[in-house]
Amino acid sequence: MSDYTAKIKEISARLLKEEKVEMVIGFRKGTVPMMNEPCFVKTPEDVKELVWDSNCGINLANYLTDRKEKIGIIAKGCDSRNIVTHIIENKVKREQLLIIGVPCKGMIDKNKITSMFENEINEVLEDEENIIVKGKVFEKTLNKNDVLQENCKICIHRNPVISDELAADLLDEQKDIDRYEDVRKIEAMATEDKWKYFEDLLSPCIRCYACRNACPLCYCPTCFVDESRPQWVGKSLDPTDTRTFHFLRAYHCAGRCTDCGACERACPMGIKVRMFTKKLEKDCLELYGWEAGLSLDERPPLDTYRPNDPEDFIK
Amino acid sequence: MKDWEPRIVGFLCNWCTYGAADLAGISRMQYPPNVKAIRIPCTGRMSPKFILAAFMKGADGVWVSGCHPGDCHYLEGNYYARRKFALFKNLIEYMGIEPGRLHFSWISSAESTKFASTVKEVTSAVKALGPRKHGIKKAFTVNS
Amino acid sequence: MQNPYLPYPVRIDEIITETEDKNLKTFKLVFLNPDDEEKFSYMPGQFAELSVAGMGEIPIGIASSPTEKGFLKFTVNKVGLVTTCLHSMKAGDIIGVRGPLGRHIWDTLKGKNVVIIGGGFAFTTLRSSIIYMLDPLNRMNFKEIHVIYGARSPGMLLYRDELAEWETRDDINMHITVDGTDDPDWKYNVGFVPTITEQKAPPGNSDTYALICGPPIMIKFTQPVLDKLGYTHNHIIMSLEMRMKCGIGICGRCNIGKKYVCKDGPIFTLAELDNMPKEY
Amino acid sequence: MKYINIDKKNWASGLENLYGNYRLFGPVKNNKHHVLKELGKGELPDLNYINTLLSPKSIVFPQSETMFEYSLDESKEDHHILKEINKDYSPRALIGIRPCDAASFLLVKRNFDTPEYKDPYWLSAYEATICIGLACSNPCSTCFCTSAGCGPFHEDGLDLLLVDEGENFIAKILTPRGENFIKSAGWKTEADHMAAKKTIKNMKMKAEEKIASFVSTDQLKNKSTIDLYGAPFWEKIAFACINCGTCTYGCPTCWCFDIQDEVSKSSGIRMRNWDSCMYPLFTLHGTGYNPRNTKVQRVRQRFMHKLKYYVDKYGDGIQCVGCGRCIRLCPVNIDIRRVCDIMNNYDSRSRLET
Repeated sequence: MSDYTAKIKEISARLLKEEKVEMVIGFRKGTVPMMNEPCFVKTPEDVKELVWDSNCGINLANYLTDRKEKIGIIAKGCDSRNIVTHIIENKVKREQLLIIGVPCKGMIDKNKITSMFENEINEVLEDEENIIVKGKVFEKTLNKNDVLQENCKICIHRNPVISDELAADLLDEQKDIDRYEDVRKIEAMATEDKWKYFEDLLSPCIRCYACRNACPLCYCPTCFVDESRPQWVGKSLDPTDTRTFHFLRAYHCAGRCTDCGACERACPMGIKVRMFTKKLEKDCLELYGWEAGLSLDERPPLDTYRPNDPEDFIK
Repeated sequence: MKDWEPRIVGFLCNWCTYGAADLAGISRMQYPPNVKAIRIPCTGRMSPKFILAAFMKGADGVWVSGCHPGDCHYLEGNYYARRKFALFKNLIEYMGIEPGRLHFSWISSAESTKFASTVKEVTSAVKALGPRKHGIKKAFTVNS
Repeated sequence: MQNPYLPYPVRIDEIITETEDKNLKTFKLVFLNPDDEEKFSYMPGQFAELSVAGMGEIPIGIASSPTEKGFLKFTVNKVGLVTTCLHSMKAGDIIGVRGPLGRHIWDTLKGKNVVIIGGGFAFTTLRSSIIYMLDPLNRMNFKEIHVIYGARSPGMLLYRDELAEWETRDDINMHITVDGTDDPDWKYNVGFVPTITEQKAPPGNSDTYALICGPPIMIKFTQPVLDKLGYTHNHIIMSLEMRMKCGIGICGRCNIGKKYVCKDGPIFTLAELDNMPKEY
Repeated sequence: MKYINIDKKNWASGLENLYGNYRLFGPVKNNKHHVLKELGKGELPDLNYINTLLSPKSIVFPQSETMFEYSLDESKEDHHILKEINKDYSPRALIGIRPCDAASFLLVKRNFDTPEYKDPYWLSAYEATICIGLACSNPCSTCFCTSAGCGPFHEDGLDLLLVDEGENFIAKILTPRGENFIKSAGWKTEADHMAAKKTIKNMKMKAEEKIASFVSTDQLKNKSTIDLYGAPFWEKIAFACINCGTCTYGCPTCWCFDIQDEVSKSSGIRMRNWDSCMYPLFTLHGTGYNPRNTKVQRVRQRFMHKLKYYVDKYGDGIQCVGCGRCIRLCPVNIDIRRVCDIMNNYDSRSRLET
């Protein structure tokens, strides 16, 4: 990963020095294991802050919303797809951006690794294939592929779909991936079991909105949960309200979600919130042949139609 | 439970199904009284929030009806709506609402017979499912 | 333990539509339990939470004066959920009142000249103050009283009958103004509040306090005028607005620096505000 | 000060004795994390834990809490009149609460218990609660309690301090309520006073030595509020923030709440729910104006409140006990330790940037 970091620094410094951008948005080293902090740098001297490793799971497209500067942005595959979506939805202009693409080998799942150990993890190192986890009294090497975030394991767009510079050579995309095994499992359940599944899934939710806010798609000036006239969703921990929130959050992402996993990564309670968005993603693919964020020239599925769209559910 | 009658919220497009309801009434057609009609300007105006709000407030079923594809007063509102409905219906059923609770139809203002028969069909489908077991919002109370 | 969140039940006795746009109504409220009136002992400048069951609460300045017995008055602008609901209510309906809330500064004003500067619908607590000072039992506690009050148009002035009555008195100097009017019979000032203040307000001195209540834009342009007239910042008293919920300094949202507007305010001297972050 | 030896063999039977006299709350592992929950009969707290994922504040200050109820049915005599409701304020015991969390109640009490107004819900719940602390022998790397006016063996706010000696706990009785608790459990074996004191002292020292992170707070009270507020570092600190409420909801010392009415059919309640200064709606005026309209303003409010406004208001340190939850939970790794140091070291003259 150090070669990635070096290249990112080199490109960022050059862009800043040549004044092609006013800022570069990237990651800096976190203060706790398996965390990096999104940050900006504005001078070539500051690029030394920038890092790249397997802890850059936050989707940086989230930080572009409505910005007006010329920006250099580090983008892995999913980030780049959300940048495309941002451009399509007029939240940023292509001309503002110099996209530093990072072919991505996947981000590691902090929750999963943490739960593998009884004791606190003090340091996590990595090389090409391995993750080395160190605590006060233990050290263990894990195969990186075994501890990737769920969405990274099934990612089929690791390479940036749009970029101006590349921080590394393009990777071979993963082939023959079954992206929707878990969704199908739920689809096959009886209605009552489905209800129960989501009830259990959501029971730890504290309504902190980290899933919503970590998502680059969620930028409505007033979110429906904040509307008061009428108030669609109550503010308490009522399970009906919580479920409605998650339903609508996901539905708002229909045809736009790139399965970047930022929502799930952000959840402090470890809820698999992707179980909602993935269903929509699957349906958009099956019904409309659509994958979000791959092209600047196509409208997202809910912003267009075909006269012969499927309608066998309509009387 | 034998006497139980479902309450169904019907969101009806002003330019077609709502007219069909009128025509059905004028023509003295018989159909079940379970649908509470809410007039909407176009199925394209339907927000997912309307359907969820109806379910949260205790509707046993929801029915959305608009103009046939190609007949939209605003030319293409129902085309957009059709995609939204497809995803919506799939998602809500995926999350554990019974398939027979949410219905969609295209009924032109001339199709009073289809209106009456659809009301019957929707009502009997919802009735067959019985009252809702989950997801009706009550005022939240915690006494800890 | 007395529950400071529990409103006193009151009945709406009368609703008066104040302005031509019908967005401001005055609610005259009577306590359901006469004892509650005594517990609700207030001074001009304080506010209360009006509580509508099923809707919520809103903080509103008290427009009546403690010298007016038997009722409370609140003038409410139609803005959000609760106020819209209030506007649709009728005499006889039951609501709640919680308070009085916030501090007042009448100890400071005793024996002083008082210059009241108000704009738009923020005149409500200023009405309370005027009624209070003009009360025969209180008038001798104050020297000169000046009132500069402006609204967009004559029809947008609050309490028009009372304004007319005060105009005829000689123990208060009224300077009513409107931004503009095509009414040929308008016999008062035309011009923005800052301009009229510059023309009519007495110069500042250690015996004179200015009380300002109005929209931010009015305050912004009136403040330099007062500086010019020689008012020191601890003689300029302002009332702030904030989103509030509890009204008693607990729920945490209405702070400016370490002060809570609901409990430590809503009245602050400009000198105090100068030492607080400009976050209001 | 009395010390009791609790043989772990007698732990379960003691809790059994307590059940019924107290509502017992304790940490329980819930597939991934430790959460605080009410223990059923025979259910044991899992004291082999670092700390609960969220703070125990919800025991005293539930995330959603009903305040009043009323009827909107005009045929009823008291329609539209808010009524107080009966709540269960019978004694409850927080078993195994960490000293930092117990100390947090004292910081928060200043907000809910003021000379002018007393919050009846918080105070009744707090008064009903006794805190059975579990000393931290293995603090984690994000703990900075010792520099936040607290510590792994800190006693303020506790009724009883349990120190885990392996086979047994030493229980240090700190209040009469703690003594009653011990009695009620039937743990009687008094520990040798001097020996217990010495053991605890040694263990405390060892635990404190393990604390690896610190904040500096000494200069905060001397800084000008206006200077800190206007400091240039906020943009950088706030950049990563996504404005979720995780830090505030996880924090034991965050107390802000919202008041809401909810109605179903003709009956309604007024309730309060946790709120967060991270949300734009927190300060949005009815007119649409928002004094804290930007993310930077909201992030600044959170840190200024904890590290400056609170310091100035009460003159007794920061509004933080160093539990480290916000650091562990933040999705984007905003670290209060860094922010605190930046604030503490800020010199408005040199405009020292970080």
